[in-house]
Amino acid sequence: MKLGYFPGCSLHATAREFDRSLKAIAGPLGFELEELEDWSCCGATSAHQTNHLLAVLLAARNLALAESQGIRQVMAPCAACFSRLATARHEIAHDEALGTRVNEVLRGEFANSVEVQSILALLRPMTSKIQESAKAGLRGLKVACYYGCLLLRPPEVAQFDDVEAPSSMEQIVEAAGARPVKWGKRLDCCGAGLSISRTASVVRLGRAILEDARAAGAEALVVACPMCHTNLDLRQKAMLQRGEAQLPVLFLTQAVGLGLGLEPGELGLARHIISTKALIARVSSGGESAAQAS
Amino acid sequence: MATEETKAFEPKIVAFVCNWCTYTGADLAGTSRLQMSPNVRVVRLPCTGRIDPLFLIKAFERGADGVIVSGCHPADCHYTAGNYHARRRFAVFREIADMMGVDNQRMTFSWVSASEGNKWRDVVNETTERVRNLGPFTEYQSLSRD
Amino acid sequence: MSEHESFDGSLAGEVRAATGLNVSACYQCGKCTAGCPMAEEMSLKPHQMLRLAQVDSRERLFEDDSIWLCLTCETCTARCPNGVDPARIIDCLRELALRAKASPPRRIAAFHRSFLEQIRENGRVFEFGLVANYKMRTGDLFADVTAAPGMLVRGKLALLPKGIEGIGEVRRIFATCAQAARKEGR
Amino acid sequence: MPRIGVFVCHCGENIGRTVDCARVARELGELPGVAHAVDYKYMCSDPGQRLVKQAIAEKGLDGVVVAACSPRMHERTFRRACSASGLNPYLCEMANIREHCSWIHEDRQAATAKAIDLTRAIVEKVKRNRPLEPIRIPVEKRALVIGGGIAGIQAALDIAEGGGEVVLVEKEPSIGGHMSQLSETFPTLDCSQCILTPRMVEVYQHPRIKLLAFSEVEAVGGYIGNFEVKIRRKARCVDETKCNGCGECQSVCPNKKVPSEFDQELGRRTAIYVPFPQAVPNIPVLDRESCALFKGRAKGFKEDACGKCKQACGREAIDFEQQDSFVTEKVGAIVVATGFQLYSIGKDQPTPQLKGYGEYGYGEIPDVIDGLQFERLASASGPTGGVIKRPSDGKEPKTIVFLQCIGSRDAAKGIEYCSKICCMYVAKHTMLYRHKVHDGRAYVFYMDIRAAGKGYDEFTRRAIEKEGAIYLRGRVSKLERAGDVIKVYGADTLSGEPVTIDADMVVLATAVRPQPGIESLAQKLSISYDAHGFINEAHPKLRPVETSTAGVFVAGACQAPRDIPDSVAMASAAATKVLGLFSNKELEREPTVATVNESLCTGCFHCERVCPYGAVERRELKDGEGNLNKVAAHVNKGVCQGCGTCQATCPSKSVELQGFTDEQIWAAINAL
Ligand SMILES: Cc1cc2nc3c(=O)[nH]c(=O)nc-3n(C[C@H](O)[C@H](O)[C@H](O)COP(=O)(O)OP(=O)(O)OC[C@H]3O[C@@H](n4cnc5c(N)ncnc54)[C@H](O)[C@@H]3O)c2cc1C
Ligand SMILES: Cc1cc2nc3c(=O)[nH]c(=O)nc-3n(C[C@H](O)[C@H](O)[C@H](O)COP(=O)(O)OP(=O)(O)OC[C@H]3O[C@@H](n4cnc5c(N)ncnc54)[C@H](O)[C@@H]3O)c2cc1C
Ligand code: SF4
Ligand code: SF4
Ligand code: SF4
Ligand code: SF4
Ligand code: SF4
Ligand code: SF4
Ligand code: SF4
Ligand code: SF4
Repeated sequence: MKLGYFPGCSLHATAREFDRSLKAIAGPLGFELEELEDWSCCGATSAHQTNHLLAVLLAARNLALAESQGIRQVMAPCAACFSRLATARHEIAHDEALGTRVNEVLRGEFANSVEVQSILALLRPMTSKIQESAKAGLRGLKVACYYGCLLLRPPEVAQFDDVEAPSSMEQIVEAAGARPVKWGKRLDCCGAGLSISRTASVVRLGRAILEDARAAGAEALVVACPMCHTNLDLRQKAMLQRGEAQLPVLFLTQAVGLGLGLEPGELGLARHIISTKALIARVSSGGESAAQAS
Repeated sequence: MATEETKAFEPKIVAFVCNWCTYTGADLAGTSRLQMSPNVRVVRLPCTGRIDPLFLIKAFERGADGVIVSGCHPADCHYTAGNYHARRRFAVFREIADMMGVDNQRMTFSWVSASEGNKWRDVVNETTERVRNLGPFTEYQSLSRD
Repeated sequence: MSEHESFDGSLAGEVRAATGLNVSACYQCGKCTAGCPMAEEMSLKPHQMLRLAQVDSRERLFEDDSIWLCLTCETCTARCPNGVDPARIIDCLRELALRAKASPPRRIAAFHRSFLEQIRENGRVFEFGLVANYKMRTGDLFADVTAAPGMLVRGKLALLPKGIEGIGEVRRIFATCAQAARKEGR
Repeated sequence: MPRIGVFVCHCGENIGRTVDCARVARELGELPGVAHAVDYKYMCSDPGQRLVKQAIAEKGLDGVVVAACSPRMHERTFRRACSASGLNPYLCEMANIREHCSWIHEDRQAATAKAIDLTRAIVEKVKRNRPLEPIRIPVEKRALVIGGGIAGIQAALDIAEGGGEVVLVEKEPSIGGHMSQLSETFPTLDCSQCILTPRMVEVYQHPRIKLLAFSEVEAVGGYIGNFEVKIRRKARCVDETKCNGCGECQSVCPNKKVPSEFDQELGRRTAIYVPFPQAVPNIPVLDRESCALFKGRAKGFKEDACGKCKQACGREAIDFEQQDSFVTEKVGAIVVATGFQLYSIGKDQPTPQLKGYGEYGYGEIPDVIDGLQFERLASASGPTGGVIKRPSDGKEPKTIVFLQCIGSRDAAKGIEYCSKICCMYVAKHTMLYRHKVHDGRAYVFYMDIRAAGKGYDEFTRRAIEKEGAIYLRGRVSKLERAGDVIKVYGADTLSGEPVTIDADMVVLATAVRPQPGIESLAQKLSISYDAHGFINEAHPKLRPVETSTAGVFVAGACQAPRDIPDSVAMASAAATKVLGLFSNKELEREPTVATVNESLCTGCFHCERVCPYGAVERRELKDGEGNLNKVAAHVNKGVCQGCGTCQATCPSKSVELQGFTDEQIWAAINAL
């Protein structure tokens, strides 16, 4: 299976380990990624918050590239990129005038035929494969699956899971041998868009998320968005109050990779700000009995 | 623009209306003494569902210059769904009429409820005016005479 | 901007023209505000933004910083019982505010500008440059923007921008949009 | 040659002013077939009518045309006059030269010409009229009532009291409907069971009511006055004629953990059970899904795993082999009173338009309950004996939050309409709660308070002003389980602030929806229903308890969300309509109905497809030796309402609407 791959800016920079771990699990899970050539930034929050047409065009340029490169389906692991690309595709498909406009500017024969896929939609059908290939697995590691805001919204665009009661990420980590906890804030926004310009807000939102996950007994957070990751990992120390334990934040692909028994180094786990050492030790040795005892 | 000659022409128009809505609406127009052009002759039927497209053709053949079909508003049919079938039938009929050379402008399809006396007057006046401007429907009559 | 139906000069009409969305459909139930992560920091809550749009009170809307605090997390849109899509409407209000020359909070404006500039210049966002650019704009050299030391060490920040070949097209996109915004701003 | 009489009326000056009536009479008189033509000042006056009668007698008229006012005004008058002189009344018609002519035109010449045209058209039509007889249908003076909630009970009792017989069909083991589950009722706070159970017993004991509980309507045939209804009697595994309701079987049944439907799963029942102590009839039902014996049989056990109930029953009433049986009842009228169900917020929804509410926990948070569950908690005969306890741990909730409009007024995930009763019952719930938990706090999130009934607004104000309920105007975005409490994220739009409440229990006022399966019942009855599945009334203002099918009436919450006073009022109205129907020995109807010329009919059944009333039947035609010749259409005169759609549709012109045949209308068109 060959799939168009839109890494987006983050996966080439702050979230390089997302990219790396994704590529690491591709082999064992039997999929192949073909990076879109010459892709450009999806525009992210800044574009659609200030100029709708710009947001649509920046996304559309990439969709058009994919089309011209013969790619039928593009997977965008970053939740924000996914949301931007999928929303643009949806809007163009439902607004003829907009479609004409886009074609004018892009000066090409853009048919808006490329499907946009999220990382969850990619991995969910692979749960049985993950389960088969997971050797020792995650040994019942208790994880809080964090969807954040954009992975499932807007509902008419991201239709692969229930908007209010999703289960795909839980299914995936469960297959990798983890135990997803039930918690309340898995769909709440962490505020990443204001991470730089209004840090205090982000700290407030992030703290509530971490607290809830910890209260539910989670030993780690699992995310599928580089912005969430940067926010909750990079800024976590600012979010914690004195004496509160740190909570490692794993990319979904890292969690799956660990479950498959891949080397932590291959998965970029050393790159996190919040240390993952204890967690790695916990899943690679007799941690399970300890967890069960607790 | 109507010429001197067509001005003098008074069209003959036959209206096929349902008993419950439009006929009653036309009665109301009368009770309210709403003045309208005297060119329209009403044929009362229980429901627009009863109106056979052949009636319209017959009317044209007999010298009508225009026809009106009017019944209850879509969801208000006295017989629940008669007007629904009528609407579907006349959607098809319009095309057939077009093929036969009956100008769609000569036919008015409308909904007039029992309380819409004013609307009935407007339908009557507008149709008369429109058909008057089109002139006598000689094409069809000469056709059918052959 | 796509061409939709009504445009009667009212704010609601402008929103309708730009997005096809109907602000009158908002029946002020407040579910958007109830779930909005930023509501407690906003002086105008999401449902109040919609209300002000309904009554054409653009000054109060555009003068206020609240529209700029919205994260576009779409919680409101996902839960609005009347399908109003407040997140998209607030996006549109921001755009209209910019055209009306209302200015966003300084730091937020600086961020968006720095971000977009990165895309226009390089086609992609190169975070070190973004941070540098943002700091220059805000003059806030010591602001905690990178949060933790060691980002460079961990390979999280790339030092040099990587350009793309299609940069010409990206710039054309920017130019087109700027032109369109100018035209409609008048 | 026909002999038509034409009578032109002046209506004083009303017609005479603009129409030259004498000239109309003169010109019509020259028409072939017109034997008599006169004009007169007031045709509807006694002397006017006498003119008609005399002319019929003296000139031997075989048709009468009165050119006067609208037939809607005086057609009956003149038809009666004709009838009195021995002329079939359907040979008399009116030309409308007043409303459609003299009153709307000023030009005397044009008006006169038009009056002549209009009258001539009617004359040509009447020449082709045939004598018709009004249709007479015998009436079976028994009514079928479907659904034994308060609406069905009221309708049944009213009809029976008025002298009619009633067959009451209820699909559940007991009648009573939702009202039997309620604790106390707004706006008076009287005990629901106390006012309902005497009526239930009355139904059971009434000599003219036949109660068929645990039964469903299988098929409906016939038409007004003469329906034939096939009813399925579901197997109870208990012989109703033997059981005396002693309850021994229940007490010995080992399976005591079955969630009780009546208690909204907050209580338990046995496998053989009576849904609640006051059930009518008080006869148990064996639930095969949870019975050990039947479960064992399904698994193929050789020996029966249980049978205790059968051993315990002193009257040998229990019959494990009982099968569904069928009865057929002949009735003259039908009342549909199947009531409602509450919207369930869960993931599985019956249609894709309904989405369910993940943000409210999808039924995963145990202390989030719905209004009916709260009724059971508050009911003295409920699973907690009327003590408010939360389901998860039995603790008394000190903070309780009620959410209104859940699923209602929600075009995105639920339904657009307002459920009408929830504003009221939530106010009631806050009061019941405050009466039982004096130190508790009751919050209500609402959008509007809709309390438009007698004493209703006073009731909700009382909850707020006197009973301390705290009303917050806004919807809730999300419920979140957080340790021992449920976090309620809401907004108070009046102060403009988001509000978070830590609640011990949350009650959702979920939307009122029609009963499942109502569509298939409606199709059996050929009555129409709206997009949501509520039964459509024949006219929203003027015929609120009739349906699109003659002889079928509707009452209660199956027509729209309704409270008890409304349901009862509708039920009594429906009963009155039924009794009105029963007051006739025969029904007389206008003979404007369709008839099929069987020899022409090609059996295409386009007519069957378009008939709004299902009046077209298929009839097998056999030759002398009994071999099937063909299947032709046949119009059931009792059902046909005379719209004529079949005739306009029939490709072979084999079906005709009496009084409006093609021949008649063509003649009229020709004359115009
Ligand atoms: C939580 C709650 C609180 C309420 N509180 C009040 C209150 O305080 N005051 C008030 O006035 N109203 C109240 N109501 C409203 C009240 O319950 C209804 O008005 C009333 O029950 C409607 O009566 P009904 O007979 O039309 O329907 P139902 O009570 O629903 O009865 C319908 C009956 O028909 C049966 N049935 C359904 N389908 C079939 C079928 N196909 N064949 C045979 N039988 C069938 C059902 O089993 C049921 O027995 C409340 C409602 C709720 C949900
Ligand atoms: C502005 C307005 C708009 C409305 N719009 C609508 C609408 O759109 N849709 C709708 O459904 N409803 C509407 N209504 C309500 C509607 O008018 C009433 O529901 C309806 O008229 C009530 O009918 P009724 O026969 O009970 O009373 P009324 O219409 O008041 O009739 C009572 C009759 O009794 C006579 N009467 C009174 N006392 C005596 C006596 N002692 N002896 C003999 N005769 C007596 C009166 O003269 C009168 O003729 C509207 C009402 C108002 C005020
Ligand atoms: S949730 Fe929707 S309808 Fe309710 S206040 Fe917000 S925008 Fe308006
Ligand atoms: S999209 Fe904006 S307004 Fe809506 S919930 Fe998120 S932050 Fe609040
Ligand atoms: S019959 Fe009609 S038109 Fe003639 S006097 Fe009577 S009311 Fe007037
Ligand atoms: S034991 Fe027999 S008689 Fe008694 S209730 Fe049960 S079935 Fe009826
Ligand atoms: S057979 Fe046994 S389990 Fe079944 S209903 Fe009777 S007593 Fe209960
Ligand atoms: S009755 Fe009240 S609570 Fe129920 S849907 Fe209507 S407004 Fe909402
Ligand atoms: S439409 Fe005419 S031919 Fe066809 S079945 Fe009916 S009556 Fe017979
Ligand atoms: S006249 Fe109308 S109601 Fe009667 S059989 Fe024909 S279609 Fe049915």
